[in-house]
Amino acid sequence: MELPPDLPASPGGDDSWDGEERAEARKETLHLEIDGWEGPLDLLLDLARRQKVDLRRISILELVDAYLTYVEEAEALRLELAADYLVMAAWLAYLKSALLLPKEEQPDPSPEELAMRLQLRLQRLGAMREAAARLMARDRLGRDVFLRGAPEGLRVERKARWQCSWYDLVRSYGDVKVRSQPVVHMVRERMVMTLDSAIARVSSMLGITLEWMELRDFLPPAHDAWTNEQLRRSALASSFVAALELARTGKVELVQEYTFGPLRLKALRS
Amino acid sequence: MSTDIKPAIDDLVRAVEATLFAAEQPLTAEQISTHLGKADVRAALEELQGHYEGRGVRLVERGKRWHFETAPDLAHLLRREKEEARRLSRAATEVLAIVAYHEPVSRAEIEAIRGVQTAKGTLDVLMEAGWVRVVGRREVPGRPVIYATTSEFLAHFGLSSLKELPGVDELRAAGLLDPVDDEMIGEALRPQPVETSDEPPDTEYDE
Amino acid sequence: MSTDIKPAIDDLVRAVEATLFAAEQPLTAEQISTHLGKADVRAALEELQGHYEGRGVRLVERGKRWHFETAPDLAHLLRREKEEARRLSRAATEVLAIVAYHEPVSRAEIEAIRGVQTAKGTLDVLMEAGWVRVVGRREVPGRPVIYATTSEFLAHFGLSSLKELPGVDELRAAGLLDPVDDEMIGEALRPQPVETSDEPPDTEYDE
Repeated sequence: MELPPDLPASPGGDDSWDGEERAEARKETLHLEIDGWEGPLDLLLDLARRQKVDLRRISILELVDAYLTYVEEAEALRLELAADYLVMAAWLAYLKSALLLPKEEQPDPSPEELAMRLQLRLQRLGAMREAAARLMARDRLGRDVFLRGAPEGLRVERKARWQCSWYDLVRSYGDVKVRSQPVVHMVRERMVMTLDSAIARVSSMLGITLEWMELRDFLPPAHDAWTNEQLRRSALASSFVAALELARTGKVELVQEYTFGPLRLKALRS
Repeated sequence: MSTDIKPAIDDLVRAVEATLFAAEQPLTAEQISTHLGKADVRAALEELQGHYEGRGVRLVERGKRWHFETAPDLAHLLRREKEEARRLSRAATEVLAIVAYHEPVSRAEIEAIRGVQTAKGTLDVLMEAGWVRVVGRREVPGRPVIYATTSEFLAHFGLSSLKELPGVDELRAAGLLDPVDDEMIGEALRPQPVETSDEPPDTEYDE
Repeated sequence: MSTDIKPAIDDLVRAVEATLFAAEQPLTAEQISTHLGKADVRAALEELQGHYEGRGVRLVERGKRWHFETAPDLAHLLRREKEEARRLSRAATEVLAIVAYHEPVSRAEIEAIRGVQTAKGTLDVLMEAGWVRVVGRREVPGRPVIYATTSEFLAHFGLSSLKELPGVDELRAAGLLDPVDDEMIGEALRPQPVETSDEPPDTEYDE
């Protein structure tokens, strides 16, 4: 049978800034107030201290008996014990019976070792509890010793060391001069085919044929002024808008077989 | 007004004295040095410390930071009642001691030593007081956060370093500060049996 | 730590020293006395004042109230300046250039040349840098302040006089006055304008 020194943590064993008086009250009502303990290890430590010997020399058997008695008393008084106290009681009962067995019949791990580990845990907790008390009793800042009440304070003021290069300076002046020069906007005249003339041209050409015609066929033949590339682009754009406009008003049918494919039109006869 | 003969005090010593007097926080030797244009202030600090020995105010080093404070034997004259009001609970003082003597420690390790779960607020109270802080994570499965004390902790309790913790050498020699082993943590964190008292009281009942 | 022989300091002096050190406000002799159980603190205050004479900290009485303060000759330690290199903003550089090329100039003139309003802080920055200063007032209505550059300005830019600044012709030759190519921007950013598109398309027409 394996039952390790199971010390499940008990919840809510803590509180923050008050506990002193409670510890006092607990000592007086030891046999009644089981809730006051911070878990079974805390109770065990207190019981161990009652043996009034060094924690290294406590009698584990005596300690186990004290704990079991305590738990029994609590049960007799119908106090509700947290489960971890009962788990600890069960384990201690097991430890006691194992310790009482003849050496050769003792289980593994040996009860002596389990007892030693329990003792070490009590010592560790006891040591920390004493250390805490000694720490709290030291001369504490703000209670026993004090810092200067009204320090002037140290301040570091950051001061800029400004940087600017000769080039930045001269370049900036150039920028200012450029910006302040009077600005004259010239709008260059461009040769374009207006939308009106494109509509007139497309509708008149559609009147001649009943066949499908590609949009590009409506452009004026490339000679004289019409060789100008910009003018040709303008004419194409205007003819396209003209074609859309004529389609919208139901005068032509417009077909494009695929994206970016040739755009073809045909007059609609009503 | 003074008529006694005093040795002229070194300018650097005066500067260090004035700087520490004026400072709102304890300062490291490096901070003082930076403030005073990179001067080497070690010797000046020692001279000052010597000068203030036995006076009503003394110069102390706490966790590498220096500050002036009133002499502890004058506590009875200076003690302020209102400061006493805020006392740490037993749980909080215990957790604080465990962190200081074992740092860095994880919460599971603290709980293993105490044998109880530590309420969430307990570590918060210590961190809020500025005495404990998170210093990283332990590189074990679960990567638990680990805690350690701060220089404010040392200053508050008048310790130059953790080596001055009361009884620390004896406790270490007795093996009571050995690292908490996994087995111990395992014991403390074993899942709890379900407690019926945790269930909300039954408020619905028939006549 | 100190090994020198010092006269044992009077307990009352120590108590007064600690009390004044920890006090949050200057205290009258009566307040100190009350705090220390009605002791007569006059002599202690004088002894303390003598002790601190010449140190980095001194004990002073102002309007019957006593307090410690940093020695006045060390006041500069409390407010230390730290220099940081900072690049002049574009606006400040322009204003500086205008002052250099046109000095002395008023703020209104600077704004007229820049074609933009100049923030108050811009001239302040230049004066803080030590490059620009007020040299008088222009004798026109409103008597505006006029600015000019300083010898630090010349030193910073490695000029022996303002005549060494490149003239407008030289700037042009260096390409610093070339107007930004309008046409290039037009080509890059603007859609080809279609003049007729400004007119609403005529949708009604007859064959």
